[in-house]
Amino acid sequence: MAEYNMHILVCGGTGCKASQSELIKTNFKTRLNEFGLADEIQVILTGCFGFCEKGPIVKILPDNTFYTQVTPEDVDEIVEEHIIKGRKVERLLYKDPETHEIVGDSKGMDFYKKQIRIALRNCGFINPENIEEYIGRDGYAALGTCLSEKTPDEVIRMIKDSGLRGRGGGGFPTGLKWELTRKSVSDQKYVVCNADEGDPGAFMDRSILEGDPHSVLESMAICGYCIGADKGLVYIRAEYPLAIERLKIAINQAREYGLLGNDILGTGFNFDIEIRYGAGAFVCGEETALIHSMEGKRGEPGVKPPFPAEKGYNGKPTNVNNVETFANIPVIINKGAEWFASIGTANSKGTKVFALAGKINNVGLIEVPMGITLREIIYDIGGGIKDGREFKAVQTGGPSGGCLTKSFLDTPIDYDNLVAAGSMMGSGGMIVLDDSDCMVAIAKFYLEFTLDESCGKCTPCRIGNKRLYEILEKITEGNGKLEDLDRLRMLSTVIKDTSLCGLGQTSPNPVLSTLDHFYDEYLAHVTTHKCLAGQCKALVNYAIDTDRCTGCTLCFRNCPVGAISGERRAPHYIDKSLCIKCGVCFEKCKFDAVLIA
Amino acid sequence: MNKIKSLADLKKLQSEVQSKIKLREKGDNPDSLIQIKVSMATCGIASGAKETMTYLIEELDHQGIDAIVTQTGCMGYCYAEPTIEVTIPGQKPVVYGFVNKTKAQEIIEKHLKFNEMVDGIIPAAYATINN
Amino acid sequence: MSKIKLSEKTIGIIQQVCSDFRNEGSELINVLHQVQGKLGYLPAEVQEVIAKELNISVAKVYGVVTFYSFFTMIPMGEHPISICMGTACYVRGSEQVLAEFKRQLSIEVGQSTADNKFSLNCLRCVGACGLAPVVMVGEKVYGRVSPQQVKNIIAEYKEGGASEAKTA
Amino acid sequence: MEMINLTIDHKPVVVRKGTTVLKAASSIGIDIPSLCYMKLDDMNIENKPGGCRVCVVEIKGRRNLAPACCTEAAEGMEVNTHSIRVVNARRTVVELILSDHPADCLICAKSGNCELQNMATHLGIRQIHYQGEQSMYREDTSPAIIREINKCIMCRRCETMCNEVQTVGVLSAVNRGFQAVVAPAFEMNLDHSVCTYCGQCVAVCPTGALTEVDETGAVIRALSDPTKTVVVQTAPAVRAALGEEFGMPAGTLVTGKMVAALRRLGFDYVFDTDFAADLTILEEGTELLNRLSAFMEGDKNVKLPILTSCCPAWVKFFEHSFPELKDIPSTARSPQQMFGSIAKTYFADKIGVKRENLVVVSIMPCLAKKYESSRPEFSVNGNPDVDFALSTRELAHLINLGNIEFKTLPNEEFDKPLGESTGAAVIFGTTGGVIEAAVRTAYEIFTGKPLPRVDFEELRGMDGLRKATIDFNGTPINIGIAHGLGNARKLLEDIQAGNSEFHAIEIMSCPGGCIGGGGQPYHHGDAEILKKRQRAIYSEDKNKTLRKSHENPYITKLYEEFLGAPMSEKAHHLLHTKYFDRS
Repeated sequence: MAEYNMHILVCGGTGCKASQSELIKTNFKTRLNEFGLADEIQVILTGCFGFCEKGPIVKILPDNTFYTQVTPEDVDEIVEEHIIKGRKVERLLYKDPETHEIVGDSKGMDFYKKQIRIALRNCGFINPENIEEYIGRDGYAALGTCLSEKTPDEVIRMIKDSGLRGRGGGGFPTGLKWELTRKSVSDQKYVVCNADEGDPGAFMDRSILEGDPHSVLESMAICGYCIGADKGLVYIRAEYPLAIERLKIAINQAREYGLLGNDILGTGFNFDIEIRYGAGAFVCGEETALIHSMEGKRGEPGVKPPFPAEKGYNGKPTNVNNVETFANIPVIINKGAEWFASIGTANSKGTKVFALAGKINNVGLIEVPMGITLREIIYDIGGGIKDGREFKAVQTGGPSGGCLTKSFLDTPIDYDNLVAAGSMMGSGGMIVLDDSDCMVAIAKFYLEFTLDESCGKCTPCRIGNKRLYEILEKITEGNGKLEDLDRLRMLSTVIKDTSLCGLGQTSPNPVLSTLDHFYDEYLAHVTTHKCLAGQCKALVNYAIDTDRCTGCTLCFRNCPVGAISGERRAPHYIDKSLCIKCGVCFEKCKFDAVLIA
Repeated sequence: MNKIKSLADLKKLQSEVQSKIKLREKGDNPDSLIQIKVSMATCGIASGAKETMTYLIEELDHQGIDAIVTQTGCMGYCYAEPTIEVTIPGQKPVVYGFVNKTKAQEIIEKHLKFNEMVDGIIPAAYATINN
Repeated sequence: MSKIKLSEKTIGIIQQVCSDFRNEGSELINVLHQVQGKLGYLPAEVQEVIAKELNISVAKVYGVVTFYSFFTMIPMGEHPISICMGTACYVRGSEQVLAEFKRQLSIEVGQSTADNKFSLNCLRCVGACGLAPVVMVGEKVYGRVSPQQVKNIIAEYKEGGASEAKTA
Repeated sequence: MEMINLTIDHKPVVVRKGTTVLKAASSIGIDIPSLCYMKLDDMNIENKPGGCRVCVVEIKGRRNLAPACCTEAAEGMEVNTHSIRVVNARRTVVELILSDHPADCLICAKSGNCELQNMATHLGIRQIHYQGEQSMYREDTSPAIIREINKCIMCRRCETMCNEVQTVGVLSAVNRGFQAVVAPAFEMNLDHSVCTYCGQCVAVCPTGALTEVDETGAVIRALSDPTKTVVVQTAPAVRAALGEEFGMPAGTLVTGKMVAALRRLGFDYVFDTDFAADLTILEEGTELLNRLSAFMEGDKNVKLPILTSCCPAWVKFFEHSFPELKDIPSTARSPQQMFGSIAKTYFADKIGVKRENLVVVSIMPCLAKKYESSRPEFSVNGNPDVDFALSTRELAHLINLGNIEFKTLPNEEFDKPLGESTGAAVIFGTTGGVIEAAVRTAYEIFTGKPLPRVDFEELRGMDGLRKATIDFNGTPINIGIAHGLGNARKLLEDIQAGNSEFHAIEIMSCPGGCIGGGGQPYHHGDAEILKKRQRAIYSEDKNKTLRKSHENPYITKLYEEFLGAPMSEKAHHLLHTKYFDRS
């Protein structure tokens, strides 16, 4: 069969799939068939392109056309215009939000300009369900090199030299972890891939597994070779059906090609991988809890030491790394430790994948070099704050992290700077907040999450976080007192100091960090009983400015409880006894006539 | 599929399958490669543009020249179909008319390999296609 | 707790799943996943059979079932509604969407409507943050949902609705 | 053995590698408060979840405080156990626990014995700064144990006992986060579960979350009812532990004072379960010999080994978990039930009191005895053979209620005829004792010769699983001993698999046997206490003139006057039982 002249890449990430990207692919195939072009043009469902804000994404190569927000109905036009007649469909091309210029080529988009894609190198580029495409992109070459040309110690040396640190949150040096597990003496060892991504608003690992599952499998095998393990386990959230499916396909293909199993590449090295499922417990991202869960138990963390490197799964030495960490390994082997170490800052090498979300124009998955500033991420890549509002803070590290304010916009992002700024790298969630977000409510939101996800094993996390939450609740309901702010800080400190695992030890971070940076907001809540952002419903009242109200009836028609009354073309009124403070009138009013008091 | 039995086998397979995604690799770095656009409107197709395009793709591949061959719409030179536009990185695009297989071969041999212009250039005001 | 009697067939299904996992206690979570996948939920009687098959205590099974939020002991409604409560959705207003669903259906999170047509749950990030706030009804994803749309979404399913055709 | 040097509160300490900071500190007299941690030394019982966080200490170079109970001492470690940071954290943690704990100490069954209460006192907590929602759970009352799990502090000790030690598996941590608690599956009632009522969960619970059903009120009512004749029996292990409740050192034998106290409480007859233990030996010993000789003669219907059946928790355990083995245990009732049966027939006749006017109270180291006495097969027309089974702790309460100065009481003797016993009966109270008592009698009956020695050291000890071969004059008899149901399970699984080499096996549910029973004074995790009780039991045996059950003259008289012979039809009717499949 002739080589294809043209490739149509349709994003098959979860976000785009939710917007019917699979149907888009089917429509393309049908139309191309009708035109007799099925042999010339290949249609592929790829992993995530990262530009989720404008999904579903369709990319056409070789002319590198980047279509956004494509619907299944748009396919006809793309085929007839672009494919047949060679004319790009302009209305589907990306328009720069600032200059309003059309950018047809993804290379020219600000969103991609500052990114360096290592862990995401194959996402949105290859068909994740086809091992040959992975092999074509140097896939399994790193494994081959390690097995045939390097000793385990040499490989570990390389990983250490590269400066790679764990991407799951802690930032422990990966090479050192491997070395520790290698040194443990045992008849059986395990490699575990932690794919229990649970941060609300983070989907880095899922995208890698969906877009490039083989890179994880290859690295796990390399790790197995280094530490002396012949068995690997991927612990993945059951809520990730697509990633699970792709992983299964990848494992089967790798076995079929002899890249997993016995005597890999004729070197006598055996390695195979099984999948274990999480069942909805955030705490299982903690490695000892993860191991308990894999053993069929409640996912409660254990006391460390002993570390999994000494006593892990089934009591055997176990090396646990997260998905993104693994995805970096083959590139380090192929391109060299020095190359990798040349990217990033002094103590944080390489790149980091972030899930950019919240009040930002370009929601999506990005991979940037360590040392990039928040400003570059938010304004250059992220396209600025949504609806032209004012930037307030960025929350990194999810429920374990903290908020970075304006003053940190030019701080280079790496592990140490984030910790110094009172937050942490975390697994890579990055939530942008604007001036309409109440920081007390944000702290409460994260704490509610922790409360829900606490395993309940240790006192400070089980009861302490509950009490912390109750104080915040009191404050957001307008019943807080000044001394509650001290109480928050004191309790937070003890919870951090005494909790058993990382979940509890970091759970007060969102509280402490907002207390540090937004103390005035807390003060306003407890002294004047005001929520400056207008988020805390109990502290907010809606009213209509009769001077501004034009009587357009828009608010009246949208009020879900019928609390608004008034004649057409005459000022409207809100009945406070009926108002549920949903804020719809405020959002809908085109004349800024609805006031928050 | 037979199992891959050695690193050499893996490398062999890699070079085999690489061609399948080469087009994407090239498309991802368009600025550094020779680009050829083939006008593929109705008149172009009627005049054999499709054959020309297939020939270009196969021949370039055969000779191992890295170039991106894409189709484009009507360039407005209906009298001279098939027409192609050749862009060498860093240079201005050049448009050729009446490109059949022979002409195409000549363009590859001279223009692409040695940067020598070939007869048949359309010296038009329509210097580029995208405008 | 009202006792339900399991049919021979159901017991057979559970036993089959257990034996697929070599009746090993360490495979409990895998077994629970499979059984819930087949039966929809994990009532006490089902857990008892699993405990027996895997030779572990019922208390342990129950301890695991109640630990993981994915496992449920109550049957879900015909159209399970899940509201994403991930941060991205939260800051884009999922709380108001949830409140509206609660109001429209007159149920709380974790409950089903009296006619068992709908059940309401929260989930943590489906990863479609670009579409925030996100609501899932069954397998279908609704993006950029506003409280005003809630009524229409429910209506789609109310009268045996035109739901199937639109499922992605 | 590698040694580790560290400093604790600036004092140098040298400990063995593997020692925890908690233990290292206590070795130099520094007491680090701890709550969830519990270790019974040499008994292989340890609860170390590291969950309560009360024992946190500051270790130089570590970012967070570390739990002393599960942090191993390391070379050069510098530990600070009472810095301001530590004390503040510790107090806050305890305040947090208290903020989710009912404040009904005044009427709590555990008041005075509560480790949480003691901790609050120790830390001088006068105010709970954190108030909020408290977790609410249903209360559950069973025949023996009350679960009031609003008081659960998630120390997990009961879970460890129920699962790892006893392998019964009724209790597990359930739910998560603030709702997490230890409970049976589906939070069902204990009496719907496979609970054996061994009471080990109660024995280790630091708070009032798990307590025994208190029957002292009912006993007081019976005592004050002039129409009732109230008889009391006391189990062997009680006398070795009761003194602890009155501040006497562990291992003090208080047999005589106990009898005196019971008399002062108004019991009409103070008898001894030991009498029934001697009776048990004759029945069970005879059964063993019958089975043994039939087996040796090649009777295929006879099953060996024979298993002891005195322990009601063990009986319930095999009825649930090994119902297919229910033909193997001896059919002999437990001493408590034999006593009740004899008291309400033979003795009631003797004193001319109608069965329904005779109340039998037993004092037991055990909570399962409460359950056992309520089993329907042990009652006649709804009148139970044993009316009330009080724990050692309940008796102590009664004595306190009666304003009896226990320590200064004179030593008094049991009443006759059901108060006479031999040393063989006394050792029923410890692991290995029942089988040793059986051997003493069986040997003499089997061989027809007097024992060359009475003490069988090879059957004694604290190891969870023990075995010995006793030479019955040329016939080797293999004996197995297990205490703790987890150990029993191992022996039962061997029997199931057909790999058992034993002729007879003694099983007691509680670690240490009855001396470690669920109704005994709380040991608070000190295994030394159990060992001292055991020594007390053996010394009582040693001091008895009669040390073999068949030498008890009142037993001989009972057979002559009433039962006929061991295993007679009447004996079968009154002293034996059958078992049920409860799986």
